[in-house]
Amino acid sequence: MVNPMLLLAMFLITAFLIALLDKLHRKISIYTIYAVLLIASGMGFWQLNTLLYNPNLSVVVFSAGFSAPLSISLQFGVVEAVLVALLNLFGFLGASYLYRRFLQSGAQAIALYLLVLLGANGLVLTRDIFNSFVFLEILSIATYAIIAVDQNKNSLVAGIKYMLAGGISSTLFLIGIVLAYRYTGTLNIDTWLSLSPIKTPGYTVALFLMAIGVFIELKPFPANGWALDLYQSADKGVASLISSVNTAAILFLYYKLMPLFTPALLEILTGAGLISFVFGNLIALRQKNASRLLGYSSTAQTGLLVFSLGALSLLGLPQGMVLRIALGLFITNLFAKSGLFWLCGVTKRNNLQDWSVLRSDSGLLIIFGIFAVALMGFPPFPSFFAKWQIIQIFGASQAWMWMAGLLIGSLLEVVYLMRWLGFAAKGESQSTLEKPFSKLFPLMVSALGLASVSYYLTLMYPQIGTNSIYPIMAFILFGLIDILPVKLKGVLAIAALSLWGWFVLLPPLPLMGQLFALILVGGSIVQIFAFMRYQGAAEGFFPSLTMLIFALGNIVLASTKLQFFLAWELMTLAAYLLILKGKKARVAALLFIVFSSFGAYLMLAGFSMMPNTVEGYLIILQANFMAIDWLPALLLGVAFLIKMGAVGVHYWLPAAYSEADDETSSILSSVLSKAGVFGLLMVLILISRFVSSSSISMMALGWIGVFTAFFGALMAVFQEDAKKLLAYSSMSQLGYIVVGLSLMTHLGWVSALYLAVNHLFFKGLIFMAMAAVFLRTGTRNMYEMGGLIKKMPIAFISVLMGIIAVSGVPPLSGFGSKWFIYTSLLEQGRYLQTALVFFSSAIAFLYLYRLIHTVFLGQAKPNQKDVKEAPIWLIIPQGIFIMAIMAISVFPNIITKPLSLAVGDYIAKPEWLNWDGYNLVLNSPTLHGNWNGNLVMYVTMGVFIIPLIWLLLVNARTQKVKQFNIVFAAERPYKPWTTHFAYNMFAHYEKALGFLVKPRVTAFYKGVAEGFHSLSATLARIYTGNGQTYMLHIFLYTIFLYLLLGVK
Amino acid sequence: MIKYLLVFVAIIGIGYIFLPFVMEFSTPTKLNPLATSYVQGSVNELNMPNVVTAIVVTYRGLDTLGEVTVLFLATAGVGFLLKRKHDMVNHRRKCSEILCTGASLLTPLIVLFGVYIFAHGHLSPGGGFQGGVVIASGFLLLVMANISFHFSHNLIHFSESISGFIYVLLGLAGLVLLGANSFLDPRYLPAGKWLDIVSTGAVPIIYSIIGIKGGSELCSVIDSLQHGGTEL
Amino acid sequence: MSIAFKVFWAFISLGVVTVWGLTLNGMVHKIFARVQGRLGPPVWQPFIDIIKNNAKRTAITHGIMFYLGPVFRIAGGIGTYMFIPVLFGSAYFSNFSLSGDVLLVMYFIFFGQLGMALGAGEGGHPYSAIAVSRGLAQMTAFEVPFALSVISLVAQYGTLNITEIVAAQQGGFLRWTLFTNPLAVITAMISMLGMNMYNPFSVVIAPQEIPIGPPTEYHSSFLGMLATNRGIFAGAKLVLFMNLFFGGATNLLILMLKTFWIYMFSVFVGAAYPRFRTEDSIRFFLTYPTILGIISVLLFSF
Amino acid sequence: MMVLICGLLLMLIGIWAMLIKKNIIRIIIGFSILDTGTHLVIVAIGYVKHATAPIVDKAVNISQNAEGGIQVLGKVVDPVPSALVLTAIVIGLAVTALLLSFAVRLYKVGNSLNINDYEELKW
Repeated sequence: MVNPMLLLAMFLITAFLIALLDKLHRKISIYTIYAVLLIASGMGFWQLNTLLYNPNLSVVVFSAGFSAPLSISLQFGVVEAVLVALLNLFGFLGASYLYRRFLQSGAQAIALYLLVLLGANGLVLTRDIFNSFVFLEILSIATYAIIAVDQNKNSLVAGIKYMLAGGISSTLFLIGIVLAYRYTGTLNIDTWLSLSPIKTPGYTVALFLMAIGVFIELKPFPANGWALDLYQSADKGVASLISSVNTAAILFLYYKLMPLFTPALLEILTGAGLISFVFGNLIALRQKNASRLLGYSSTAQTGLLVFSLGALSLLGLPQGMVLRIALGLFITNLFAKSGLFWLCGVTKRNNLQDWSVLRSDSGLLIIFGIFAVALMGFPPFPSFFAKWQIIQIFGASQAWMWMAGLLIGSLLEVVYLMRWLGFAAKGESQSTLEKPFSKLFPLMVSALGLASVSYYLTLMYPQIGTNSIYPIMAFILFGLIDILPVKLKGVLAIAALSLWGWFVLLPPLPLMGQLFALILVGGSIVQIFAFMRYQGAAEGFFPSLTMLIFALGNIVLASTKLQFFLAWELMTLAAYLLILKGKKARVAALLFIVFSSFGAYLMLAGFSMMPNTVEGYLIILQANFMAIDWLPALLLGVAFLIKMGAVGVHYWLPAAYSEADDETSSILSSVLSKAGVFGLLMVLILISRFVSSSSISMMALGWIGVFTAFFGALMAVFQEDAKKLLAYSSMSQLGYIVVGLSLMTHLGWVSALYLAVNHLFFKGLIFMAMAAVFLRTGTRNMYEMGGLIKKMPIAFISVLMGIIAVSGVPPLSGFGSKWFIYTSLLEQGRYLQTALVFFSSAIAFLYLYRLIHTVFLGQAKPNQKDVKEAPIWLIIPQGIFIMAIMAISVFPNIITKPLSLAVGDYIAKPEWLNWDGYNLVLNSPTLHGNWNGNLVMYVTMGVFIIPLIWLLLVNARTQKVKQFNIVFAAERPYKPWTTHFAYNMFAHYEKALGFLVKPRVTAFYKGVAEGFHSLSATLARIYTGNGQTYMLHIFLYTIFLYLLLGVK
Repeated sequence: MIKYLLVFVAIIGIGYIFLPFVMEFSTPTKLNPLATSYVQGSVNELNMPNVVTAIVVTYRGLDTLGEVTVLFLATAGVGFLLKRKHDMVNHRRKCSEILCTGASLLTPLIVLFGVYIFAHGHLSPGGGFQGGVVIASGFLLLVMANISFHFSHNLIHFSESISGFIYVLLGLAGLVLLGANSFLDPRYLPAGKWLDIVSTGAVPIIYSIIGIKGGSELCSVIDSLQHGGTEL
Repeated sequence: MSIAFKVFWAFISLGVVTVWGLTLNGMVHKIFARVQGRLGPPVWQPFIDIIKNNAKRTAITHGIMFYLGPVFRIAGGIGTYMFIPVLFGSAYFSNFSLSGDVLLVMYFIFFGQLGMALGAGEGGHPYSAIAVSRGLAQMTAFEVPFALSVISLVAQYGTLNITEIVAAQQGGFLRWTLFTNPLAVITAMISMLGMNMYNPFSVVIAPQEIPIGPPTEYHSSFLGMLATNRGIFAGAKLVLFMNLFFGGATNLLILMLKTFWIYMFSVFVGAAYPRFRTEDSIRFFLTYPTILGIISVLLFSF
Repeated sequence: MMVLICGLLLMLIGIWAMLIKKNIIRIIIGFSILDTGTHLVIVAIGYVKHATAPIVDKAVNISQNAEGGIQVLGKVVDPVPSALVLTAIVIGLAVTALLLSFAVRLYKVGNSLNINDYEELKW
C-alpha cells in the first residue's frame, strides 16, 4: 500500500523547495511539478491496482503514532485512489495547459498551483473534519492566489468576490465544526459516525452550518454569482482547475459529510442540488458568452452530482452503487468540463457564434463534439449510463419529482450545448487559430481519455452485450479510414453491414423482427449507394452513417431496455451528425436533437416504470407475454410519436428533413421514421392485453394519426420547397401508419406494416430521384425548375412510379396500402376516421401532382438546359426500389402473407381473412371486401396497352414540336418563367382551407422557446455583478434553507 | 431601501440560526473524554506539560503542517499579486531620532523574545507561530521606522524554503523511524526529563522550525506589502 | 368462366357503355342548348367528332408523356368500368369486378385523371396546369362527401363489395339506398355534380374563358380518344352510382333508364345554376354535403 | 457564555459591515471582525467552568499513580478548541492578507475601492 502521508509530504517538499529550484532554471521547476503530479497520479493508480487485487487491505493511516480520535487519519481506499489518480492527472494536464503562464509568472505561481493540488489531495484523503477544513482552506487560498496569474481588472474583481464568498462559507463551516465538536467531542468522521444520533436543536444547527459551509463552496443556485463571474473572467486554465479539481475535492468532502446529516437536512440539500441543476441550465440557455455559459453549466453539473449523491443515498441504495453512479457523472464532467474550458482558452472566442472558427480545424471540432456530447449524456459516455441508472432507480422508487427535475434540466442542457455545437460546426468561419502544443496536449489527452474510458466502460457494463458495441466501433473505424475515397468506403460499409445483417441480425429474430430489420437495415444499405456519388473522400458521412445503421439494427435486436435505449440514443446521435452535415442545417439539426432528446427522456422515464426485461431474450419476443401500465405506455408512445413526427410534435420534422443533405433526408424519411413505428408497435404489443380498438386511448391515437395524415398532407400542398413538400408528405404517410397501429387488430397492423414497407420503397425512391434533381439544378424550389422530363427521364420515371404509389392509384402497391387502411378502419367501425383519411389521401394528389408537374413537366428553364441525368450511384437505389415496388405490386402475396404471419404472432389472424390465390378476401361480420392486386395489374395493363396499340396504329407518325409550340394568349410565349404554372400553384386551395394550416404549432413552440429564454434572462438578473449582493445572496440562501429545515 | 431591509433580514436571520445553540448552551463542568485523553496522553506519553502544544504539534500535527502551508501560500500569494518589475522609489520621510534609536534598540530584543517563545512552546504558553509573529513584529518595527534596512530577499526565501523542507523531513523521520502511522510523531528522539527544555522528543525542534518558518513568512509578507512582491 | 370468355364479354359490355355514354353526352349537349335557347348539335354529334378526329392525319406531340396522356385517360375510364359489375346477377356483364371492391373503383377513377394531368402538363401550356390544379382541388373536396356516403353504405350494408351492395337492394324499389339511406344518396348526388364538372362546378374546364388547354393541345386521334373516354367514363360513373344507390339493374333497359335519370339530375342542376369559383366550391363541398354525409354515417353507425 | 454571545455579536457586526459598507477595505475589515468573532466563539466553547489553561504546571493539581503515570486532577479547559483556534487564526490571517493585496492590486487597476464600481461581470 502507498502511504498517503508520503503523497502529501512530496507535494509539500516540492512546494517549499520550488523557489530554490526555480533559481536554477524556470523549466526545471515546471518539469518538477509535472513529475510530482504524474507520480501522485501514479500513486493513485497504484493504490487502485493494489486494492483491486487485495481488497481487504487496511486503508487508513494515522499520524503521529496515535490512532484515530486522537490523531488525524487519512484514508486511501478505492474511491480516494480513483480521485487521487484523476485529480492529479488533471492537475498535470492543467499544468501543461498553463505552461506558458508558468514560464512568465515564476515560481510562486508554480508553487501555488502545486498547493491547489495538495489541498485537493488532502481534502480527498483526510478523515478528520477539522483537518479537512485546513485542506479546504489550503485549496481555497491557493486558488484565490492563482487567479492572479491573469491580472486584469475583471479577474481581480472576480477574485475578490470569490474570496469574500469563500471566506463566508469557510467561516460557516468552521463554526459548524466547532459547534458540532461541542456535542460530539470528536473531530474524526469515523468516530463521529459511530456515535448514537444526537437529537438536540443545537446539534442540528451545528450540522446545518457545517453542511451549508461546504455546500456554498459547491456553488448552488442562486448563491453562486461569485463563481460565475470567476469562471467568466479567470484564465481558462484556472477556471478549468476550479471547475474540475477544486469542485471535485469539495464535492468529495460533501460526500464524506453526507452520512452525518439528518435525513431532513440531506433532503433539503439534495433538493437544492436539483434546483441548482435545473436553474443553472435554464439560465445558461440565453447565455452568449462561452466561458460564462460553461460556468453555468459547471454549477449545474455540480448540482446534479450533489443531487444524485443525495437522492440515491436517501433512497437507501448501497454506497458502492451510489458511488459508481456518481462516478459516471463525475468522470464525464471532469473530462468534458475541463476540456471545454481549455478549448475556450484555445479558441479565445467569447461569443458563442464566433466558435465557428473551429470549422477550419476538424480535429478541434471533433474534440469539442466529444466533450459536448459527453456532457449531455449521450452514449457511450459514462454519464449516459449514470443517468440511465438514476432514472431507473427513481422510477422504481417512484420519485417522480426528482425524475422530472433531472430530465428537464438535462433537456435544457441539450438545448444550449447543441446550439453551441451547431455554431461551431456550421457558423461562418473567418480565421485560423494559434495552437500551442502545451494547450493542445491536455485537450487531446482528455478527449482521448474520455473516449477510451467510455469505450471500456461500455464494454464492461452489464446488460450491454457485444452487439451494442458495433455502432460505436463502426463510428470509430470509419472515422479512422475517413480519408479513403468514398467509393471504397461505401463498398466496405455495404459489405460489412450486409454480412452483419445476414449472419448476426436476422437469424435470431422472429418474423416481425426480421421484417423491421429488413426495413431499417436493408432499406438503409440500399441507400448507401447514394452516398457514393460524392467525389474524393467526402469526409464525415460514413462514421455517422454506419453507426446509424448498426444502431437501427440493434434497436430490433435489443433484449434489454438498456440495449434498446442505448441503440436508440446512438441512432439519434448519428442522425443528428448526419443532419448537421447539411449546408444550412444548424437550426434544423438543433430542432431535431432537442425534440429527439425530449422524446428520449420521455422514453427513459417510461422505461423506468416498465418491468425489467430478461437479458439475452429479445424484447420483441418478450413483448408477447409482458405487460406494462398505462403511464409508461403513454410516455413511450409519445416518445415514439415524436420520432415519427406526429402532429403537434412534428415541428422538427420539416426542418430536419429539408435541411439535411439529400441522401440523409432520404434515410431519415424512409428508414429512420420506421424506428418510431417499431417502437410504437412494441408499446402496443405490450399493452395489447388490456387495450382494444375501441378503447378511448386507441381512439385517441387513431385521431392523432388521422390528424397527422391530414395536416401533413395539407401542409405539403402549400410548400414551394420540394424537400419540405416531401417532408410533410412523410409526416402524412406516418399518420396512416399510426392509424393502422391504433386499430389493435390483425388487419390494422398488417395495413400499418404494409404501409411502412411501401413508404420505405416509394419515399426512398422519390427522395433519391429528387436528390438527383437538386444535385443537377442546384435548387430546391420547384418553381425554379420545369420540363426536366427530357433531361432526366430516369428521375422522372422514378418520381412517376413514386407518386403513383404514394397516391394509391391502382395498380401499383400503393393502392394496397389504401385498401388495407380503409378496410381495417371500416371493419372496426371507425367511419369518421376513414373519411378524414380519405380526405387526406385525396389531398395527397395535389402535392404529388405539383411535385411532378412543376419539376418535370411544363416549361423548361433556359438556365437548366445543360442539366444531365443523375450519377449512377443515385440511380442504383432507384432501380432497386422500382423493382421492389413492381414486385409487390404484381405479386402482393409476397408481402401480405409474411406480414400477416408476422402480425399473427401477436394478434391471431381472424378466420374471415383469407387468400384465394392472389385474391385477398375479407369476410368479417362487419365488412366484406376483396382485393386482387395481381388481377388488377393485369387488367390495368390490358386496358392500357390496348388503347396504346390503337394510338400507335392510327397515330404512329407524330411530329415532335419545340418547347414553345403552344398558343398562349394568342402568341407564342418566350418566357418560361412566366409561362410555367408553378409558383403558389394551389392559391385557391389556400384561400379555402389555408386557415387550417396557420402556423399554430410553430407559434406554440416559438412561444415556449421565447418563454424559456425570457425566464432565463429574468433569472439571470439576480446576478447583478455586485460582490456585496452576492454575499447577501449567500446569507439569505443560508437562512432560507435553515427555515426550510425548520429547527425547533 | 430594499437592500437595507434585506441586510437587516440577513443579520436577524443569521442571529436566529444561532439561537437554538445559544439557548441550550451551558458551560460544561468537566472535560469530554477526548480532551481528557489528550491531557493525560500529553503528560504521560509525550512528557509535555503544554497540552495545546501537544495537540498542535503532535496529535494534530497534520493541521499544523497545513497551517504552515497556508502561511506559505499567503506569502506566495501576496508576493505574486503585488509583484513589481522595478522597485519604486520610496517617498517617505526619514524616521525621527527617537523612533530610529528606539527601533534599533528594541528589534534585537524583540527577536530574542520571539526565539524564547518558540523555544519554550512545549513547556509554557507560546509556540512556533507566536514566536514567529513576535519576530516579524520586530522587523515590522524596523520597516515602520523606515530605517534603511534591507531584507535579503534571498535569505528570507531560503529560510522559508529550507525551514518548510526541514519540517516535512522531521515529520518524515517519524515515518521512517517509527512506522507507517507515525508521520509527524516526535518520539523518535528521547522524551527527556519533565519540564526540561530539551525534552518531549522532537517537539522543540519542530516548534523552532515553525517559528523560523512563520517569522520568515511574515517578514516576507511585510516586505511584499512594503516594496511590492519580488520575482522569485 | 374462362378468361377468354370473360374478356370477350368485357369487350361487349364496354361497347355498350361507350355507345350509351356518348349518346347521353349528345343528349346533354342538346339539353343545354335548348335551355340556353339554341338549337344545339345533333345527339349523335359525339360519334361524329370521334370518327372525324381519328381520321385526322397530322399530329404533333410534346413528348412521351404528352403522347401517353390520352392513353392513361382512356385506360382510366375503361379500367374503372372494368371493375364495376354492370348488371346484377348477370355472368356476362360483370366485367372484372371480382378484382376488387368499391375502393378499387374509387381509386381507379384517379388513374385516368392523373395520367391526363401529366400528359397535359408536358404540353407546357400553363392553362393545362391551371385546369389540373383546379380540378384536383375540387376533386379533393367532392371526394369527401362521396366517401362519406360510401362509408355510410358500408355502415348500412357491412360490405364494400358492389355486387353485395346491389344484392342488398333487391326486392322492390323501397329497398333502394335512395329510400333506406336518403341522406347518403343526397350527399353522393351533390358530389356527383362536382364529379361531372357541370355548373356550378365547371370552373375546372371553364369552357368559356379557357378555350384552349388540354382540348386544343390534344387533337386528332388524341382528342378522339379523349372524347371516347368521355362516354366510357360517364357511363362507368353512372353505373357505379346506380349500383350503389339506385338498386342496380338486372337488364340493360333498366340500366339505361336509371343512368339516364341519374345523369339528368346533374345536367338539370348544371343548366340552372351559375358557376362557383374554385375556393367557393371547395368550401361548399366541405360544408353542407359533408355535414349531411357525417350525419348519415352517424345514423348508421349507432 | 458571555464570551460566546460577544463572539456571536461580533460575527453579526462583521456581517453587517460586509453587507453595508461600500469600501472594499472596510468590507475586508468586516470580514476580519467576523473572523475574530468566530475565534471568540471557538474559544468560548472550549471553556470549562472554573478551569485553568491546559498547561500542566503548578496551577494544576496532579498526582502520581502507581505506574509512575501522572494523573491530572485539577480542572483545565478543553485544549482542543485552543489548538483549533490557533490554526483558524493563521488561516484568517492568510485570507485577510490576500484580500488586502487583491484590494491593493484592484485599486491600481481600477482606481476605486468602491465595490459598486466593479459590476461589469454579470448576468
